Amino acid sequence: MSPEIKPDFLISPEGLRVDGRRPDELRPIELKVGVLKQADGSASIRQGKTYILAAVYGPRELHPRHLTLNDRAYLRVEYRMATFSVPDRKRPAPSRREKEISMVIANALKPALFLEEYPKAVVDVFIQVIQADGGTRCAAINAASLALADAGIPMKSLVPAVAVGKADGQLLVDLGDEEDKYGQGDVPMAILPQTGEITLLQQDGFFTREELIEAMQMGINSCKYLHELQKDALKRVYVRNPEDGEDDFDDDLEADLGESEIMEDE
Amino acid sequence: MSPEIKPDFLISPEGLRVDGRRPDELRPIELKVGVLKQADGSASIRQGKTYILAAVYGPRELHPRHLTLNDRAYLRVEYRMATFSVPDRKRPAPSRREKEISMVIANALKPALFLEEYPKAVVDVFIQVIQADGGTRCAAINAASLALADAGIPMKSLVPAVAVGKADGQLLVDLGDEEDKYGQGDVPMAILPQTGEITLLQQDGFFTREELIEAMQMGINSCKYLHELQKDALKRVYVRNPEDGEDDFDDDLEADLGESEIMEDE
Amino acid sequence: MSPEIKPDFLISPEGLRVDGRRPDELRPIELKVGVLKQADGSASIRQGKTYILAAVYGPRELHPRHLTLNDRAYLRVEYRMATFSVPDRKRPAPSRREKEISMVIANALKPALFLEEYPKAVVDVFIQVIQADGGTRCAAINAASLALADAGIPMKSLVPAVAVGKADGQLLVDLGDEEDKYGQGDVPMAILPQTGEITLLQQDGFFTREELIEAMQMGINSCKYLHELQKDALKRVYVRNPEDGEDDFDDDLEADLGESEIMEDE
Amino acid sequence: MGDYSSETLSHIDRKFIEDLIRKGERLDGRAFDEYRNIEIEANVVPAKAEGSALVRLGDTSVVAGVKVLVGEPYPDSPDEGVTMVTAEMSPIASPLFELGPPKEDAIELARIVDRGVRESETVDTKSLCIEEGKKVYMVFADVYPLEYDGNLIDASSIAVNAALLTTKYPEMKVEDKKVVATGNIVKLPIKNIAIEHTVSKIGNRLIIDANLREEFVQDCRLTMAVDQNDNFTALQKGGGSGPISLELVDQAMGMALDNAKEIKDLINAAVKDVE
Amino acid sequence: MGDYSSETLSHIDRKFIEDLIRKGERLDGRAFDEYRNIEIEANVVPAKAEGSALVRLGDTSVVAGVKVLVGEPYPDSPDEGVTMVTAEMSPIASPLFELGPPKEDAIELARIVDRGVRESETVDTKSLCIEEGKKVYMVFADVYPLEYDGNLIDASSIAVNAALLTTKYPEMKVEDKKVVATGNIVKLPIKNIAIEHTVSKIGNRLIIDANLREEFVQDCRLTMAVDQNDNFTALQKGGGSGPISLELVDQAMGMALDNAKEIKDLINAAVKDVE
Amino acid sequence: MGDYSSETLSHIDRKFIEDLIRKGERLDGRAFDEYRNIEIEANVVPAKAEGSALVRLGDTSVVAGVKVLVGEPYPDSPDEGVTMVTAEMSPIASPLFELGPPKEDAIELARIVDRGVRESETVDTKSLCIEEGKKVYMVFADVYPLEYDGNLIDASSIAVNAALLTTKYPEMKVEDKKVVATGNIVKLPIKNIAIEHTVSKIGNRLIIDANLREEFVQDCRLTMAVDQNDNFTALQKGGGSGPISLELVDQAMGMALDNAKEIKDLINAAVKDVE
Repeated sequence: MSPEIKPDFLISPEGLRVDGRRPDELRPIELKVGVLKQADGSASIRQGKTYILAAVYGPRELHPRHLTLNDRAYLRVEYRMATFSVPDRKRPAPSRREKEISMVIANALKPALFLEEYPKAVVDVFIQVIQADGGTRCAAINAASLALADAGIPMKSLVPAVAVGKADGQLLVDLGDEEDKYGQGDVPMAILPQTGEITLLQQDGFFTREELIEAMQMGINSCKYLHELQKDALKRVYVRNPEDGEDDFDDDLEADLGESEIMEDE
Repeated sequence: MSPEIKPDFLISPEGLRVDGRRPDELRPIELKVGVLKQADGSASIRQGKTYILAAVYGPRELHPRHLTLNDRAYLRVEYRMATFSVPDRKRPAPSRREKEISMVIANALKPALFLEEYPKAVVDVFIQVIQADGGTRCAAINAASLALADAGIPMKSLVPAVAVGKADGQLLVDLGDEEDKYGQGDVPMAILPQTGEITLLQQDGFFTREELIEAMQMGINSCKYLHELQKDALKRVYVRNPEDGEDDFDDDLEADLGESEIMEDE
Repeated sequence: MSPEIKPDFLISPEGLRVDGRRPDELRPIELKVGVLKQADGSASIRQGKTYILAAVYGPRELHPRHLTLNDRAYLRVEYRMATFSVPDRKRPAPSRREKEISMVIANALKPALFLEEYPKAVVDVFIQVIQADGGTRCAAINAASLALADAGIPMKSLVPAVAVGKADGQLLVDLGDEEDKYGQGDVPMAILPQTGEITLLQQDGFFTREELIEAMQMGINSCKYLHELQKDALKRVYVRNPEDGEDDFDDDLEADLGESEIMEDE
Repeated sequence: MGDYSSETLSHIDRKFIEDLIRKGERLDGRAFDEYRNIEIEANVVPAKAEGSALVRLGDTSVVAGVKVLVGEPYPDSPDEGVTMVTAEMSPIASPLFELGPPKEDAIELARIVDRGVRESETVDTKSLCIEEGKKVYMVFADVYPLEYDGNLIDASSIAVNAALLTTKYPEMKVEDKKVVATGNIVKLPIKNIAIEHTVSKIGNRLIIDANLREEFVQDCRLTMAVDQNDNFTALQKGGGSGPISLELVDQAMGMALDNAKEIKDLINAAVKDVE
Repeated sequence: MGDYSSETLSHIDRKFIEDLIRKGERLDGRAFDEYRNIEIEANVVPAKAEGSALVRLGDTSVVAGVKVLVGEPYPDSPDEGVTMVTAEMSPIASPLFELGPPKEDAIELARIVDRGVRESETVDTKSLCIEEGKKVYMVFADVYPLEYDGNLIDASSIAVNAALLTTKYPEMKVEDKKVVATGNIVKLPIKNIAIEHTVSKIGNRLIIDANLREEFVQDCRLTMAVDQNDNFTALQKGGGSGPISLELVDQAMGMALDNAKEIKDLINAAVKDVE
Repeated sequence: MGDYSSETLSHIDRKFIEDLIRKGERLDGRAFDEYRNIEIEANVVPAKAEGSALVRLGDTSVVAGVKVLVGEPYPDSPDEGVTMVTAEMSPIASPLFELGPPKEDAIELARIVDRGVRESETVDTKSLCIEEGKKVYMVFADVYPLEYDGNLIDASSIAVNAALLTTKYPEMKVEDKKVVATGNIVKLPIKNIAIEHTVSKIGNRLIIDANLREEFVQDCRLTMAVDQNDNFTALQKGGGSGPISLELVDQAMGMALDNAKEIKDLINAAVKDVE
């Protein structure tokens, strides 16, 4: 019951978007680590009006047992949208869409984790979308990755994610709801920042091969920027003495997080 | 498809109720023990037009195993209404209401039982509402308690239960359907008759603190009367030689029921 | 959305049926063995417009374990109709009808199998109805029986099945959809061909005792004919050197199928 | 109904029962073609159900209740009402029944009893139309077993038919596109009564109305619905996978026909008093 | 809410807490009738929900959101809108909560909070009618726990009420048999506010707003909805099967009444800024 | 599709396949950008389905069928019909598939193939409106795998598109508020055909149309829907969590484009005979 009206244009004559952003400009992003006290690790993200919480529990014993993996921990991701997070009320039971997104998020995160350090265990990642305004699966990855670090799960690096889209024929980074709805396509992606390799990639809409390549390059650039924001968010929680400035940060952080950032060589 | 019409008043000028009862008068009650041959224990109750059967199976092995309790038997209560027991056809699958009532009935019965005598076992109480005309959760407790005694489950005492309500501003015991529907509130409760302590307590509608206390006092009185009816129902089945009169009853009954009535000191 | 129109008559003045068949004439039947490469055994049947595939997996380990039988293999039959196999779209979830038919098919097949040779195992029979035009449960048995033989499950004999019906007061073998819909009854049955004993028997509609007996006799005759077709289908796959003619067939077939046809004494 | 034999009956018991049957005797002294004592109590849910009955078949008992609702017709029969019979094997009735969603056995019970009502055209569904294509009566008959000592099918069939015969409901009509009561209470239009009779095969002998211990040793059972004109209107082989010869099927049909009238008379007597 | 004691709290801890309570003290130094710190953030889902609130009760937190839809009324109240409260115990909030369909505890939470809204007649459902018998507003208030450190019920009750008080939605009307927006944004019609207060019995002492470790050792709890006129509008004994005397129930009611006004004031202050 | 490797393929096999690929060879001798033999049989369910096709991709086979129903449009697109693609991994097709509700893999299969149809705007849904806001055609395309030897997605995509291209159904209209047939049989309005092509990454090499043993050792797969104008209309990385570089994605897109026209021609040839 939130009637939406199609805007006259998605790109203004001046080349700006409905919310005044440039094509390659992300929405305002706020990342917070350690926001939920019961969880072993947690984080929140506000990206424009999108608002998501992620909690990590584990490594812990896995039930039911038959899901146990002998050589590594099972990464179980549960992505859920609140009934009131979308224009129409979502039904409370998990939809097929939510199940599919849970799976692609798990695949996006796994390459960054040393799951083989906890054979037979489970690492649970619970993601709750409080308000959805475009880009939820990518925002969820940004937050989940921070929650995993906060839980002390050993990792090669954080995983940043962003959606690139197309509206009025132009490629745009980090689509909002309106741009998603009235645009011509959407390319959500996540990367490993050290190598630029892609761990999540989906697309819908209409793109030529050249447009897709360009969109992915824009996405990789935005992901690298997002990765800096993720590291800043971790610093705010894990650096013991912020007065000392950032020079000592990396050592401190690595000491805190174990292997989590060691392999990063940017 | 049983169209009901709202009565003009629930209390007549003479202070009597729609079915002619006084405010503190229970509906006619018929309790029978041992009515189902396959069950380990069983009882039926007719309270006005409400008609309910209860069966007890156990103590027996518990499936699934992960529900097993190491220090006591698991009391599993399943309260179910027949599809045809209510004005509109109830859906066959158990509703959330039925599940909640199953839980509060289990809580109402547990304090009277020595479940620690059967660790790891289950005692199953199955309750089938055949006709519902108000007060079903309380009537169900009255019958279930008798079925547990009939099954020989060791108990401190039987558990009587009754609902007190309010209609036309007056407190009334044992509401019928109409009084429930058009009245201003309902207080179902169950007690341990030796101590008067409350084991089930719920309420809806509008009551002041003083009204609630008065309602609960009326309920405790009615429960004590109901407890006598319950004991009579047991006697009819378990006293070996009814010709001998009731003088010898208590001994006989205790011999039959093990500890079931031993601790009662009224 | 395939509007059907009731025909003026089901039996013509000349005594022929809507598709020109005589009352005791089966529809054209095509049986094929070994049609699905992933399955341990498989078969297809086209009977008129009815088209069904059957696959057998096993004997193999049974999950969940609590279904295990200590003295024989568990025969698990899953009969499923494709959503598009019927005039209206069938819902994807298995219906109660499909579950019941799965059970009667399992009962129809069991007496022909030596399941005691594989205690604790499961033999899975998956049946997929691609197009349904009457007689699907019987056609499914004809195909499933061949798939079991193809999988090398030891058997006393194949199990043929057919439905006999009644339309315009006349008994008819192997009803098509229209005859089923506008006729006066239907008697699906399956037999053990050596003894003529019945392993599946259902009926609906209106029959006198005498009509039912006559219908079953017609059914037994048709089943015996179907049994020949089943054996021919097996021969086409299992006879090593078809050039040698059929004289040597029986020996070859028995050698291939183990006990499968040994006990047949027709 | 099911195949509980391995869990619950020792081999000695099994042999004893089978030997007895071979000698022409039954555990409880009944003749092979004799039902247990049948008690029918009509209208046991008078205040809430539109029709109801409680049936005892020896130590087996079931209760059936009927609700009549207003709903929309199926697109392919716009001028016909709907009947539906359901049954569940509630755990109250036996230590053999489990909690949880219905198993194959419970589905079969419901479908057999439903078929006995629908295939026999017990209810005149054409008379259940309120406004063609828009509103019809929907008749639900739901069965709850209370005590299971064998032969739930026949007990359920008797109970459902008795409940349908006692069913009365407020007549409805469409006025200004709304469904309103006419004020009349009408009886359910009954066209044909067919009762199901179940015969069990044990070895080469047939017995009718098996109790639980007899069901445990049966090879299979044959359920036959016989209507008021001695037509067979529904038939189901079940209760095990034992094969059965045509001759025995014929004999079973005879046993069903022999009992059909008497049971229908019992039902009619039980529902006569309900007005 | 549940009975997790055996798994999670050692006997030593349990005895320690009980002894403390017996001495008149609580783990965190609160008085027996004292709530933890309450923070209410209204309108936290401004772009998608019609109303919302996030509530912190010590280290327990929940978020509630309201959606207003257009639907059909129930046949027995054709001129009334519908309100419904749901709650799930999402595993994000505690290692004690599991994935999968809601368990008894989650069902009880949802039903208690729902009862607090419906029995108190919080929303004026008569004002939610768009066209009698055809179209009404349906108000869904859904609660998601985020951190579970005890007393989810009171936190949820506060959050749902705050969310309802901030709810605004586009007014609809029926025109040419279609539902269309009038262009006005209207506030949800609120008739009565009742907040739930939960008191736990430990031994013979009562404490309000138990935290998780206190819940583990409680004999039972009593939840009481108190409305703006100091009426009790819903009551539920739960959280264990320990019996409770009439005297203690009376004392619990007093504790609820003593806190009722202050919490309602907090809610009103929190929602005042939302325009 | 899934991650069955640990259960079913020994380490030796795995190494063998990977070494082979590294040497530039495939198990069955195909080139890296070469599909297995494709057979398309259109209209295999002529009597009941409005459209259908059976597709063999080497030893993988699937059957797809289309049903066209009349239903109500979604509120936010009152003048558009509805298309929906479903797929289940029926256990008939592989010992790796299990009975029971669909798992993640089956959900992904269904959603990928569905996206290939919806995002490509294969069906002109605006032409599927019978009466705006009231009645539209609903087109269901359901896929059943019959034999699973790898690459179910491409086989399903080909089958669904072939089935849609053969779909014919009775035209309906609204007359006196009732939906009636006009008597015409019409073809489904097709706007755009996009086929999905799946490329698997094994080490640093890409192969198209992996068979089952190749799927077992893949790091991940990339599915790309390519429409008749060489647009990419849907893309999904799945089949394992291995990362992939931008260069390899570009190379995979080239492999898809190289095969797109040929497969579309095969489909057109197969459906041409169906009139």
